[in-house]
Amino acid sequence: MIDVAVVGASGYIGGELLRLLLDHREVRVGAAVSTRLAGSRVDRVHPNLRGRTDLTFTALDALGDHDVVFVAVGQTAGLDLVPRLRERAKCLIDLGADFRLRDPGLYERYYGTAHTAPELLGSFVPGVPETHRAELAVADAVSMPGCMAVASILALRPLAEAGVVAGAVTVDGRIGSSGSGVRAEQMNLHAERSGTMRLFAPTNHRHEAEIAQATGVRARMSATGVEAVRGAQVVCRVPVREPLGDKDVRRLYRQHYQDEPFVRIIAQRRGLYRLPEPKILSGTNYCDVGFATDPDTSTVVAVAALDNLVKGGAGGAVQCMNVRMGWPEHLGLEFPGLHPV
Amino acid sequence: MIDVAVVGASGYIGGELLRLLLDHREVRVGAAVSTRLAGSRVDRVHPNLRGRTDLTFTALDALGDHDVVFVAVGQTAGLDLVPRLRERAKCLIDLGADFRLRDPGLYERYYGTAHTAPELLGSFVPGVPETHRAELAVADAVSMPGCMAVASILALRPLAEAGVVAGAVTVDGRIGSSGSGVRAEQMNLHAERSGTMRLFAPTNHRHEAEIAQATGVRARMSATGVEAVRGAQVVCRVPVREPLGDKDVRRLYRQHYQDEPFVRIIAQRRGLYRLPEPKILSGTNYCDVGFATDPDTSTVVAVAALDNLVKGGAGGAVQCMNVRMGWPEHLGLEFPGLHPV
Amino acid sequence: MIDVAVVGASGYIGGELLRLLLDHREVRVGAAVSTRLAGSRVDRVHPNLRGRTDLTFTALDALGDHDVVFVAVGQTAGLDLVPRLRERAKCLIDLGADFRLRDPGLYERYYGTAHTAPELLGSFVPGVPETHRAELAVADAVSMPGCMAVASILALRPLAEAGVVAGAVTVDGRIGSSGSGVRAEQMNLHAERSGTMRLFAPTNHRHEAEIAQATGVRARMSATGVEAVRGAQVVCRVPVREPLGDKDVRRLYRQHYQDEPFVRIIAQRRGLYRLPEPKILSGTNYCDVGFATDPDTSTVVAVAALDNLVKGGAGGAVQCMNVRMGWPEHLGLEFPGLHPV
Amino acid sequence: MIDVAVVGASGYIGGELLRLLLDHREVRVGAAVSTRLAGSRVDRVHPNLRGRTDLTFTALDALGDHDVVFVAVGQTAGLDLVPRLRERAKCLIDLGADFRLRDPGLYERYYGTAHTAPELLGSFVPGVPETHRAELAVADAVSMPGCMAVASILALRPLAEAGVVAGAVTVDGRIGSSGSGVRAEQMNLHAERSGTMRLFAPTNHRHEAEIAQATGVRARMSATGVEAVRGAQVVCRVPVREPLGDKDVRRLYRQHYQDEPFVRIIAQRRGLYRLPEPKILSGTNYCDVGFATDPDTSTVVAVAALDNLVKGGAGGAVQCMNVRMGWPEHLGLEFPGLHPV
Amino acid sequence: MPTAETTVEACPECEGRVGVESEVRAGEIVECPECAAELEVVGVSPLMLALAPEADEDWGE
Amino acid sequence: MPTAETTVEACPECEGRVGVESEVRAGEIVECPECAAELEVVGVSPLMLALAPEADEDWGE
Ligand SMILES: NC(=O)c1ccc[n+]([C@@H]2O[C@H](COP(=O)([O-])OP(=O)(O)OC[C@H]3O[C@@H](n4cnc5c(N)ncnc54)[C@H](OP(=O)(O)O)[C@@H]3O)[C@@H](O)[C@H]2O)c1
Ligand SMILES: NC(=O)c1ccc[n+]([C@@H]2O[C@H](COP(=O)([O-])OP(=O)(O)OC[C@H]3O[C@@H](n4cnc5c(N)ncnc54)[C@H](OP(=O)(O)O)[C@@H]3O)[C@@H](O)[C@H]2O)c1
Ligand SMILES: NC(=O)c1ccc[n+]([C@@H]2O[C@H](COP(=O)([O-])OP(=O)(O)OC[C@H]3O[C@@H](n4cnc5c(N)ncnc54)[C@H](OP(=O)(O)O)[C@@H]3O)[C@@H](O)[C@H]2O)c1
Ligand SMILES: NC(=O)c1ccc[n+]([C@@H]2O[C@H](COP(=O)([O-])OP(=O)(O)OC[C@H]3O[C@@H](n4cnc5c(N)ncnc54)[C@H](OP(=O)(O)O)[C@@H]3O)[C@@H](O)[C@H]2O)c1
Ligand SMILES: [Zn+2]
Ligand SMILES: [Zn+2]
Repeated sequence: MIDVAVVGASGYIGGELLRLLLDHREVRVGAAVSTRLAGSRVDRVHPNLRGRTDLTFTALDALGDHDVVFVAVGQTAGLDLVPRLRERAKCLIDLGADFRLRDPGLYERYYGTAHTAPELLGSFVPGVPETHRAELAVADAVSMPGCMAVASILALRPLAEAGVVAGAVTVDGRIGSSGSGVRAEQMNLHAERSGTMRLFAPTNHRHEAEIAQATGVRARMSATGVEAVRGAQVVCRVPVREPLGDKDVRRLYRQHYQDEPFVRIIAQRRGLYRLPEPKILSGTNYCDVGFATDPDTSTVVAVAALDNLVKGGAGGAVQCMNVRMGWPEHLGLEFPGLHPV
Repeated sequence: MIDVAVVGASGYIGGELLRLLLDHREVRVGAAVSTRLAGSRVDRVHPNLRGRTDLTFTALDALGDHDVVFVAVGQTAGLDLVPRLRERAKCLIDLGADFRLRDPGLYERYYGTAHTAPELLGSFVPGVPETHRAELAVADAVSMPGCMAVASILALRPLAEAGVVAGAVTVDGRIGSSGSGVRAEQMNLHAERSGTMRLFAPTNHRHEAEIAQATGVRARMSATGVEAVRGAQVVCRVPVREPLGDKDVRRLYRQHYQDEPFVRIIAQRRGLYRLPEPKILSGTNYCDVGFATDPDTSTVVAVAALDNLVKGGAGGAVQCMNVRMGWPEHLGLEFPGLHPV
Repeated sequence: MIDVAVVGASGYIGGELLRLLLDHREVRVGAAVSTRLAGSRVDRVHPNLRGRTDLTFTALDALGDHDVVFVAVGQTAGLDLVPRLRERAKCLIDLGADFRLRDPGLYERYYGTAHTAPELLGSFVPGVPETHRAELAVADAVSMPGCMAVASILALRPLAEAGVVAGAVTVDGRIGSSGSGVRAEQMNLHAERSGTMRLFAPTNHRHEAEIAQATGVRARMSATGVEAVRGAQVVCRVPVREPLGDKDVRRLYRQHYQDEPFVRIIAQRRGLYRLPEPKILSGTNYCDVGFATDPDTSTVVAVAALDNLVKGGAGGAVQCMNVRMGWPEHLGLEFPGLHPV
Repeated sequence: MIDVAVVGASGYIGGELLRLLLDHREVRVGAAVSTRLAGSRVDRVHPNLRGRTDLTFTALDALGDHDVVFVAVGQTAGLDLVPRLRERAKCLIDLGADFRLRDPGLYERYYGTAHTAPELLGSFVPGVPETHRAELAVADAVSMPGCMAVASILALRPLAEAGVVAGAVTVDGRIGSSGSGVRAEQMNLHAERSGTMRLFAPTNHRHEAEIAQATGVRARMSATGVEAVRGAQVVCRVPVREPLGDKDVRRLYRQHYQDEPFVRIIAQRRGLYRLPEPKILSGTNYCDVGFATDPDTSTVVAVAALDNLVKGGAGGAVQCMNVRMGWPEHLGLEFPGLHPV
Repeated sequence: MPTAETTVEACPECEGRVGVESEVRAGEIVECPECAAELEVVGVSPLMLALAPEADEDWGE
Repeated sequence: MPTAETTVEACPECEGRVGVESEVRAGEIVECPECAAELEVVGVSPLMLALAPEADEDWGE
């Protein structure tokens, strides 16, 4: 039994961490930090936890030492916070964007502000067990990629590592409203956000750099907010060196993922759910990956779906903790998802 | 051609008024008032008006005189504003709650603040042509009932006027998120508001008093926010003096509504849309009313549906203006609604 | 470890039973019966089960003997099937409507066909642990009430048993599209069903008889299909003998439910989720119950919410099995639900 | 006043044609053909038309001669029907897929069946006033492109005609459930279709050939069913010969569309609706087009949105009729769309 | 669009006004605009309508 | 509804046609109808517009 803390616990990722950690049999939640709501019950803002916990939020400066500290605060807030919190924890797992890129120049280009702790960038292990399992097993600092970045990395990696990618890849991401976090802003109002197909990043989405860093593949990414609360999907168009058919591609995916507990290969010829779709993944830690091929144009369309708050965030982080602690990787992440939904 | 102004034009009701008035062949929109956005183009916040108008918002104190002034500002803001604006207009049409109730005591009970212009209450004609057509034809001040109040009044009136109601009626209202207006608040966030069945008023909804005033029937009202942007529906359980069957009730509704341009009687034996439903009314000025009977328990269930921003707000106000000006009542209100939708 | 079978396993309730039973640590799923799809993999129609099972559907006549048989077939199909299947199982749990009412006359009145096995009606124990725990512990035949009936029974029971109910109660049910089952019919088409507020039962909903049987209270029930896939909510207006305030009512609910594992009392003065709402219950076995009081009119509004496929169906049935087998009641039903969602 | 007929009038496009034509001041609807529902009232399946018409469906073989016949029947049904109906009408406007491609070989490749009237293919004018206004003014046979094809053509054309396109374009289409028509099939069930991001055509969508034919640009198209009833959006990634910035691209779009009544250029720096989105276009005949540029990679992302049943179908057809008859092009198509929605 | 002459009858179900074409024959089905009942022409002179037997569609959840 | 006379200027951002009222003063902000940029009046005779400094709203998820 270890003791863990969640910073940013009043947010959407923070709430999802609490949901998973409170039911994790090897974990005790020692602190749930909120600057706004210190002293309040956590189930006040996370109503799904009613009857599951009497935990209250802790102020940031009351945070003590913990075995693992999860940090899930807003964009750029981590720049300052994460370095300070590293000493509080044997292992710190950051879910923000600030320690994802190893190159501070790229950080500045994509986030518009200089990185204030560039010397730390090299010490964070990417929180993707599928690609960094061995390093995660001994990591003291973990940085989780963005939710659509995780999906893209898992979709593209079998092709990238096989060396078949012939040029820049385009990534078309779609995401639900929980991706914007808990703050009430005009653009997130129900009446405005409902039913949208909002291309909020038509070019140069920030995850481009993360995808390139993780896969070695140049990516051009756009993203659209669609009608959903949870869920993210990426559709990647991959030019390949030679015509590849379904069997070829399936072989590559199978090599990488047949033993992965949380990656399923979904590329079916029949049924309603032939390629990865987020809705049946709500609450689960799966990233479903699939593909279609167009040998005539030497193109592979690679698709991945996940719940942005779980495998794309809190669940991925719990999986990393499991790896780090040497526990079975699926501990606390068993929920299979719902259908219909 | 008359000249009109809209105060509160940056809000949801205000935007809907602009949509209707800009296409109204007898009307010129002389001013669209916003305190926040004076100087900005109206299509900045009402993107449906792109390509339809170059109008910009006017500051409140720049408002001149107009033939008709529509006032659609937030709750209690009208208390102060409406009296001041009356002199600006030959006819003022208020869409807020502040001049709906004739009894200032009821106002204080339901709105929690004393009425500051009780002497004016008697001078407002209720904006319901179906019940006050003759008075509206000469009115200088009109007060539109709330959206679910309009629906309830139209649903209940044939029974109330026939004298068959045997006691207190219960009204169960359901409404979409546009009913909360344009302000970004936590409870209206997409991720929180999406998919709700939120009983925001389990008892004592404010429209009770309006319904009683208009129909003479005691009403106990609750209201639920459901998944929709536009649309309101009321389900009224009416105890009746003696067992009434479908034919009896239909006869009462027909008497009242067979010549009404915007009330349709919907109570069918077959098909998918047997009773009033708001979704096919989006954008229209219809209030569909219907009923089911349970003679065994001497109960009639009366149902009404409308678009809260149109017949329940801006459209109703335009209809009142049409009556007031002696124009055909449907001018500018011809849109039939969509299916499927 | 016991061996169980699911009949109707290709349907929505059947799929939910499989989801729960496959993860239940004391259970082995011996057979999943489908007449249409015998031989096919169950994950073909239940895509959430991909990677969780290799089970295939079994034909009905290939069904052997099992410790527990769950029957989840369509309306009136159970009349013939359930009696035949009783001998296949030590305990049969029927999720259909055919063995819920003890009075065959009521069955005929509400279902329009004579009951063909009236002699069996007395032998079924209602599948509500909150009211029949002791009998369920030894039951050989269990009949689960309808999903909105369960919600109504749990909402009304504290008032009914306290003897405060002064007359007929009205129940306004709202339900998502999964309540209609898996069959493709025009009224369930996405383009038609989406965004509806469809009052499919304005009066005399079938659950009236079940509610009366379980609580002794006369109920008049209507039901509306609203925009949701999962989820049911009931709003019950209860006339009470004397003015009751919040504290009085809370005391009654607390007496009944403070030790119940799956009933939470939700009646809060702040926050976004003050009264029971189904969306945060998706996938969980909770029935949240709450209330508001109107002492002036001696009315209590009692509200309950649940996931129609879980506590209102498959989850309730698993809970009954747990009681029957003497296992901890929450086994296999631990999922806390999601927020935001 | 001319007399028109709609074949396929019980379908979704057929219903939308009726909505528009019944309110068109120069048109009398002489017949609404349905094979299934001959004799029934049209408002039985199109509930938005209640109170607007007493029209009943006509059998196909009772169809007489009409000035204009609109044909909106299912895929490949037109092959046989359209040739037979040409003699019934001075002008036939086909909304199906069968007479869109001039090359019967392409038809066979994309539709999997040989074309049975290849000799007629040359005589159909594409129903896009923006590209074929002069020919439409005298056309006897018009073939409307598919809804996402129209959007793609209007998005790509300014770039294609300027000769700046440097290679194959990718088109990512997203569409609501009304795009699948009125038939109840499992995949269109609300519980299955709701909330999907269903990549039903990951490669080789049929509209590729139409886009290439209309613009001369090679297109690789995928399409996703998203949560919406109405609405289609296309996101086109266009490699351009040299780096183009926003101003350059805007100039091209403006040249083509500044005088078009139904194409608006939407590419803004602020606000919530910066690029084309379908939801505010429901019921309107607009096709909004916009773009973003990435000069670093010589890419333009071109975006278009429309209502698949209006500008992508029935509205486009009415616009073509208006052109053909020499009427103002916007007749009967004035609805501005709603916000919020 | 009624092309022939129409008589207006009262719907036996709801008393709504049902337009029936003059050349109608016994056994034909007409539909009430108001309650959507299917009505069978059970006599032509005088015109008589009766509620057609109807498979009760299950409309519920 | 412009009540005073308006001059039409080109938007410095997108070259769209921006209507500016004749009595405008330096420092006022006008808005481009086409690209929605906020434009500052930096000179009045001749009329000159420049892109107003803009807090980049975060528009993403
Ligand atoms: N949402 C997603 O889908 C998703 C997925 C993957 C990763 N992420 C990343 O995870 C992080 C959190 O995202 P979110 O969606 O959960 O955001 P959120 O809902 O806005 O929550 C962020 C929380 O951080 C706290 N916070 C903000 N600034 C802080 C500061 N300076 N010091 C301490 N606490 C601070 C706030 O709580 P108090 O004000 O109560 O202190 C807030 O509740 C972000 O970096 C995001 O990029 C999000
Ligand atoms: N939404 C509905 O369904 C509905 C239906 C029927 C009736 N109503 C009633 O109509 C009114 C407007 O509702 P809404 O939903 O449109 O609200 P809304 O979207 O919040 O808009 C109200 C507008 O009023 C302006 N305003 C607020 N306080 C003001 C003040 N003191 N002086 C001048 N302007 C002020 C605000 O604009 P600036 O800040 O830009 O000035 C705001 O945009 C309310 O009284 C409401 O009860 C609403
Ligand atoms: N949906 C809910 O919310 C809910 C909640 C509580 C209780 N219930 C009750 O649970 C039962 C199942 O509901 P559901 O929604 O799951 O329905 P469903 O999705 O339509 O599934 C019913 C399944 O029963 C099978 N079936 C039908 N007739 C049969 C017969 N004569 N013999 C054997 N199998 C037959 C069908 O499978 P094959 O054709 O493949 O054999 C079908 O997949 C119903 O009685 C319903 O009232 C439903
Ligand atoms: N839905 C869209 O977004 C969209 C957009 C642009 C174009 N289109 C095209 O428009 C056409 C209609 O699409 P839809 O979505 O309206 O389809 P739909 O809803 O399925 O309606 C098609 C109608 O055609 C009739 N029909 C089918 N086969 C026929 C035949 N052999 N002879 C005569 N009538 C027949 C059917 O009516 P009865 O059975 O009652 O005769 C049916 O109601 C299709 O070609 C489609 O590709 C559709
Ligand atoms: Zn009738
Ligand atoms: Zn501009």
